[in-house]
Amino acid sequence: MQDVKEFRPTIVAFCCNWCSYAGADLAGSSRLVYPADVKIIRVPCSCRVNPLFILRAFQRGADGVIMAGCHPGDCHYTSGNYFARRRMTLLFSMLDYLGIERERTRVEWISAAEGAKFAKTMNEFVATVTALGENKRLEDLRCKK
Amino acid sequence: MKKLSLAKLNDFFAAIAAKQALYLPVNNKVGKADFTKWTAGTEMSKALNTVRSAKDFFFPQTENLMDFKMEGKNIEVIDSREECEDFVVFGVRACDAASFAILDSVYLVDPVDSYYKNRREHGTVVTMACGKPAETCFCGTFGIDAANPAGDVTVWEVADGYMLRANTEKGEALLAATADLLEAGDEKAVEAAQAKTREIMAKLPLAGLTFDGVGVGKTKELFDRPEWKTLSESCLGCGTCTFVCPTCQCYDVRDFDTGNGIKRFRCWDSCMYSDFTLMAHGNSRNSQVERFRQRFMHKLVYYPDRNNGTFGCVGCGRCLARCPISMNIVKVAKTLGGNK
Amino acid sequence: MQEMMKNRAYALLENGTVDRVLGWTRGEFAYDMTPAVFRNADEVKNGFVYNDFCAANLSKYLVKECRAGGKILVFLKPCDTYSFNQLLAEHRIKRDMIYVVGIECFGKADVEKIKEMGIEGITGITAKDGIYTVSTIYGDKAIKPADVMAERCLACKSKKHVVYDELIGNEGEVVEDCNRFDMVAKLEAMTPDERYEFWRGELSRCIRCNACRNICPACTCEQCIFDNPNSGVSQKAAVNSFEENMFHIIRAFHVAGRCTDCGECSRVCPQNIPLHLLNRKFIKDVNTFYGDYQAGEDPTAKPPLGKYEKNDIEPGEAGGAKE
Amino acid sequence: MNTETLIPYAGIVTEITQQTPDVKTFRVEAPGGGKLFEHKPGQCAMLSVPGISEAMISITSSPTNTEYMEFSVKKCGCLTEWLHSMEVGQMITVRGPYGRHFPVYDELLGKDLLIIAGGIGLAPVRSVINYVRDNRDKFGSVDIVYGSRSKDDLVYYKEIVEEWMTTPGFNVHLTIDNPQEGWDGHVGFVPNFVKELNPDLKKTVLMCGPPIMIKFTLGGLMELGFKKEQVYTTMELRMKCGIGKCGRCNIGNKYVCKDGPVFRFDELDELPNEY
Amino acid sequence: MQRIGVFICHCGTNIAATVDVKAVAEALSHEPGVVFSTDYQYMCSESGQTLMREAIREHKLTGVVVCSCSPRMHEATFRKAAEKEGLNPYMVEIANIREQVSWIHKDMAEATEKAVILGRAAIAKVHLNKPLKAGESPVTKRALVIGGGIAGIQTALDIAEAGFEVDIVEKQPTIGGKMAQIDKTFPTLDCAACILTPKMVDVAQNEKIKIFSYSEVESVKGFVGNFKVEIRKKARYVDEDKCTGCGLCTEKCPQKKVPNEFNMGFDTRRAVYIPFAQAVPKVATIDANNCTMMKTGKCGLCAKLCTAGAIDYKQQDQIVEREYGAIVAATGFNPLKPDKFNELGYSTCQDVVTSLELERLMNAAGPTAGTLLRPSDKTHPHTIVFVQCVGSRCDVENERGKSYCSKICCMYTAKHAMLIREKYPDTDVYVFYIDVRTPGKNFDEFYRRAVEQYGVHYIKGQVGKVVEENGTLKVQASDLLSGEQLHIDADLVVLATAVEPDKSARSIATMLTASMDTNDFFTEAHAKLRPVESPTAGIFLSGVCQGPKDIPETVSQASAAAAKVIGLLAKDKLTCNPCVANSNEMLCNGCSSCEKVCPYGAITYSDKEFRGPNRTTLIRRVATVNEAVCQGCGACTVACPSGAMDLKGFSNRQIMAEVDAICKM
Repeated sequence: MQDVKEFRPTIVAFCCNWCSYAGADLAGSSRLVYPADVKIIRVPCSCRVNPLFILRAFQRGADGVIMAGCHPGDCHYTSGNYFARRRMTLLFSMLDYLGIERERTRVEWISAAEGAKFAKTMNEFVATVTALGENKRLEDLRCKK
Repeated sequence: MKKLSLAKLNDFFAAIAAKQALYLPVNNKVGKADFTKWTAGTEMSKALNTVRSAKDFFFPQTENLMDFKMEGKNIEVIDSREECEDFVVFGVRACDAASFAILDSVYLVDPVDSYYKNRREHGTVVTMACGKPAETCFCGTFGIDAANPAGDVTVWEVADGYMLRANTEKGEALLAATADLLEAGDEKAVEAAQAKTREIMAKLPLAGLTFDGVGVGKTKELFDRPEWKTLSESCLGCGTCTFVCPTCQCYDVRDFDTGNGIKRFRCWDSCMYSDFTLMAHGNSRNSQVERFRQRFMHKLVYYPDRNNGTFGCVGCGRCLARCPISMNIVKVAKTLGGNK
Repeated sequence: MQEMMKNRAYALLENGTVDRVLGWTRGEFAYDMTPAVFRNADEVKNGFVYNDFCAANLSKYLVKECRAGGKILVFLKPCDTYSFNQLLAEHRIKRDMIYVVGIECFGKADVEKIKEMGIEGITGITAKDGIYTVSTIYGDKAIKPADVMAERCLACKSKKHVVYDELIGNEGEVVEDCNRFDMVAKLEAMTPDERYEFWRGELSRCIRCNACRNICPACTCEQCIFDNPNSGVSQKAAVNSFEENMFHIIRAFHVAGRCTDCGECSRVCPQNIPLHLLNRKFIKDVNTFYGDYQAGEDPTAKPPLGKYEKNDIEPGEAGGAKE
Repeated sequence: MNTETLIPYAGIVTEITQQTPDVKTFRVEAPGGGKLFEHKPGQCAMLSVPGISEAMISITSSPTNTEYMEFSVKKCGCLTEWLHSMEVGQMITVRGPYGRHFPVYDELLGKDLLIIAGGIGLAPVRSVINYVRDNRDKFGSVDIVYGSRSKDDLVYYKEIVEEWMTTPGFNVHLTIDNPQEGWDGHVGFVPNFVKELNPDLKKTVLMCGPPIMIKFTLGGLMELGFKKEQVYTTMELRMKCGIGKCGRCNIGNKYVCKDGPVFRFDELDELPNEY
Repeated sequence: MQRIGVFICHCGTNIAATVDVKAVAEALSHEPGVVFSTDYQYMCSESGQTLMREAIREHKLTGVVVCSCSPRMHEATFRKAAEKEGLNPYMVEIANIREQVSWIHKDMAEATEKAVILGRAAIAKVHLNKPLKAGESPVTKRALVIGGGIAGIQTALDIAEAGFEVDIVEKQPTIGGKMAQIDKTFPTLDCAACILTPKMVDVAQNEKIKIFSYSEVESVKGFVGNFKVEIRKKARYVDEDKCTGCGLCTEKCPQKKVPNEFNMGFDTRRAVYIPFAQAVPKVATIDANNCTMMKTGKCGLCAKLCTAGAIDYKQQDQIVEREYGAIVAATGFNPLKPDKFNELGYSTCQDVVTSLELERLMNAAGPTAGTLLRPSDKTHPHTIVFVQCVGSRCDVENERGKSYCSKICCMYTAKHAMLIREKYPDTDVYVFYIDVRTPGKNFDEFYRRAVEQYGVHYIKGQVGKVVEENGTLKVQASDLLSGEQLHIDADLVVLATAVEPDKSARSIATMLTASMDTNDFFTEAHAKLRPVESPTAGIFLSGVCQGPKDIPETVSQASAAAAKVIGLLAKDKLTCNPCVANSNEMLCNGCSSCEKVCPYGAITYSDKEFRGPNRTTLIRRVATVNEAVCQGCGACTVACPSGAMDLKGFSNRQIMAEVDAICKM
């Protein structure tokens, strides 16, 4: 008999290069612990995050997807996160409309100085997604082992 | 000829379903009939026909063909085929039943398609004669009798129940297995039902439609006809006609990388799609008129050429009802056949 | 109406204003009119048909027609003019190659609704004095147009033509009290589980025939990402629930802020999936979050996803799960 | 042994030869050595790298070769690019053989052959050429007219010079489109070259090359007095299943993958003109 | 298939203490395409880099993955090392296993597993990496300054000082701008003209500077380093080259009744005029709207008088095309016209004036020759009320004014009050304010002097109403501190009106594709870190066009902008960021979705001919990305519905490959 393994979610975090990725670096150099379930993908700006990537992550086995960018108004490219915010607002609303758990997706604005916020956000998000359990509603069974 | 009283219909279904999966037309949430697996309480649809044809049972929209395991430089080919379980499809209409013969002529000729064959062997087809054909019906054009469908078992709806006739060994076996629910039936009731159906059929607008102007040996005559352009002008290049068609059998083979290996699957394809003939160095059918022509030439000329004059159409009328822009095989055949 | 339209078509063909006419031609039955291009007065005379079953939105054909050169006359219903404007805004069609004749619309009939009334074996339909007489092989039946009006027309958002060169019939108004978001609101009021069940029940019927995409006047991409093997997301079949969801979410997202709510996607779906409810969700959200916006109303307006406000709502605040 | 035709064999690429800047020849063997399956000259096989794509490629080696099969692949798409980046020792999958072969077992027996090829079009007929070389006594004379854009674009150049040219009864005529330093052979297009050579009308012609070459060479042959019944060609079209079911390669009442790819020109006349 | 080398850095024990580096190297060695995998003490060290270079050489690597610290730390290091070995630097990817793994995870098994996954994602990305080459574009070594106020003047002088050519385009007949109209400057009270006019002369005399006065920018094309600008030289009907500025015509012109805009309409000028004595260029201009000759064809006096023969009634607007490497917007401001503040009586009472008008009334070169006389009856005012924040810090809803603080009003009012009290000690001066804001060197001291030393009555409160009764202005106000209603009989009321960007700024911004905020101030590339640059490359911001500021701030920002321009012009070539967007023309719909979200105006459209099926051709509108302008944010890639737009270095496929590798189950 195999032991029932404790559920550990797979979390993809898209981080903009200028603020949130640097925030993650600061969290790292400040030795602020957050779960290893979070894996970061570096993008130049939050506006680079295509809804396709988010759906793709769920398809491939992610249980939660978080996008982190510069605070509104602080975008390195001036307006990228504003566009990203609109896109994600609509996308998340649509996922919710389709009955897909809203808590599986999140957007957070984290500056390069907010290492603590980065770690806190990731801790919270992992806890939320862990509580939700496995992603069933946007899963692709072909991708499961 | 056996008879099943109306009261025993559910017992009959239950008896079949106890041994194998039973599929029958059931109304879905928008009131259209789909073939659905029977479970206790399932009610059979009264609709004339299902939205999707019965071809799905033998040629499903998608199916996994095989898997590959890739490791370093190595490739392991995994044959993921499994023996299909027995199943029964109940309530197939004459047109769809005739379509199986057309699919067979493609998939069961050498080299045999084992995926198809596997399902075909394990499936028992119970057809049901049509009671009230619709104006889109033109199975008669192809010599198909809506009142006397083929299949392993044929069923007629009569006043107080159903008349059943086994046509094949599989059919005999099915009726034998449910013999305790059946009683002897009288041919007369069937004949009356058939007469009624045929009478309606004769009054419908497409009664008497013939495809004489198209068919065997007409490739050269029809291929360059100018009407193709006008006929295809409004075609969207979608796959609706193809996908609701019981005889369309083209497919695509695709690979899906799951991250843990490759799944090679096949799925329905449509010659109406712009990428159907697209290859690395170009496309042999670049415009919708060519693709449109291909679909209809195939059904009306090429297929008959290869199959003793049998058309690649069974007159189910689904494309007539479903084409988003109301273009269909009847309009095409009439236009091409009409102005000789 | 049909005669007026034909007369204008003759006149405009004859005086050389246009060299083609985009309209509808008769079908096999009384209710399956098909879009067609007419190249001369004779073709119009013999083939042109207009009635309550001419449902197709012709604006998308103009993308193709504009590439064929010459000038084309197109007949557009009020809702079609929104699609037309949107195509203009996106430079997909050329205004100077098109002569738009707006036609007054009283709502289109849906033959499925006639059939759902149990009317079978239809051999003809005539309209007179506000009544349809449906001839069948079982005898004639009289029905009220209102009883068989297409769902999308019952929720019509505008009887106003937002663009035209000339108008046949009367100009209407934007429908202020249009109830088109009722069903969206109803879904929003459900629990996520109920919504999930609802959409699974709908989208699981998808056969990926692409009719919704190919008819959509907002889907005019040179090559759709779902058809492009290099996009990394191409998919041909609704292999499983994920691919069904993915296709429809992305399709809706791609037309978000661009969809004019013409309703063609739902009309043509062979599986009767209410696809417009996805698009309408985005329209409703845009209206709620960013202020009323109707794609196609003003071709110079900036689309909602092409602009922003500094104090836009945060993704986490929008909507929210209803328990 | 696989019985299902859609399920391929995995084979090992044991040798890769750069033929021209964009053509490579791949030698494929079964994992345990030897050929994956037997074939006849002119037949094709479906090559694939799972996850990338599958494509129909003609088998360029002769069936008389008992050790391996060879495929010559021109870089022109996703799969072929992948193949070109491959290294010896990697596996690919192969299924086949598919299609009609050149009639080397009947109609061509004892005949004088004129084999005309352009560019990568030599690949399918190379199988015939080497088959004929290995069964030299069963066939008459063999004339090979082969042309390409430049000297560097001639495939199997070494084999042509060292083996074909030295085979008794073989006459090889090479041509390139434009003059080039280090080339003292014929310069000019294949169709004109064929006319200049004025071949004997008794010969049976096997032809393969780009459509434009086929069109003009056929015209030239007709002018010389050849009949379509004497001329064979092999077509390549988008094929998917290889077994005449998926519908992709359907032209008129033929499925190229099953009824072709080898056709006689009088047969092609029966088909609608869309190949 | 790439040949990938993987290098796991121990970072001493920083990584190796929590990540089993050997296990990671071993696990990653089995990934597709990996032909070499190793671990090393310090990859960033000289010997670590050598190890990498040797591996590239020996194993013919086409791609490199370094699992180490954050790419923000050493990505450049490793890329440079790869480049030295002939590998394209963009074929190197970093997996961050220090900040994201070893430093934050304690469990070795868990950390090792995550390190492997991050390494796998980097490998998956490298498989799809393509060698990228940074493009280069030449730089035209000349700058354009739009606006010839103190901001434009300072910027131009600084740029010219560095040896580069500068053109100033000024729409007025003279440079000088608002500062030329000002009397004294705070907090030093030196005379504005005395400090400004020498600078104007410097401009005129600088060989590197060319002034296009009475001119406007007509169109701007091109991009950073390569702008092509059309300048409209408005017809001034005087040949600039011939006019000596003697001023004879301006004295003799019979049309005397033209309101003098330089003096805020308090006096008149002639139809041919030179705005003020120290104007640069000192050239007359004929005001065609008021010139009798131009209107009726009868007169021609000035032409007769002009000994230089400079008058040319037939002169036409002239379009000059010039090329520039950089453009500086210095379009300045105007005081808000307070005519929406009916209760303050500006439109109805002659003796309610704006602060800028007061400047002219107090200026020695002004209409009253420096004696403060009220406009209505030219008498000396004894009670003066200043009203602060007129049009500033407003509720935007009522559309009367601006939401922002105009920043300079508190100080100039203190200056006015002080000057008046000094010159006319018999005058009572009241200042009604919301807050007095005096951050700035010596500013608060200045204000306190006004209150304490000069006895100006500062009252925190709002003026509710100003009405004229028998030549007296009845001012009704509330004192917020005492809560009393005040009634003051004033002789003069001065409104400290808000500054607002010049009306021409909006159209100029559009031409420059520079973004603006809702108030029409130019947006800076970064509010904190790049305050003098526009997000659009090659466009710089100088002066109030970016936001309200006083003269010293304006000058320092002007110099800062100049420094940025000089930095740009000093380059012979611009190296572009290679990670830029590119549009696949075969897929592009030409729908303009991408253009709308591009903050840099890097996307343009053109009609191009494409081969259609069956030998047809098709003309389609397609997008082109200007690689010199694109900064690589990727906003366009998501806006593009057809997937035609992609980002080099962060392509859709690359990011999806990372997603796949991370989520792989």
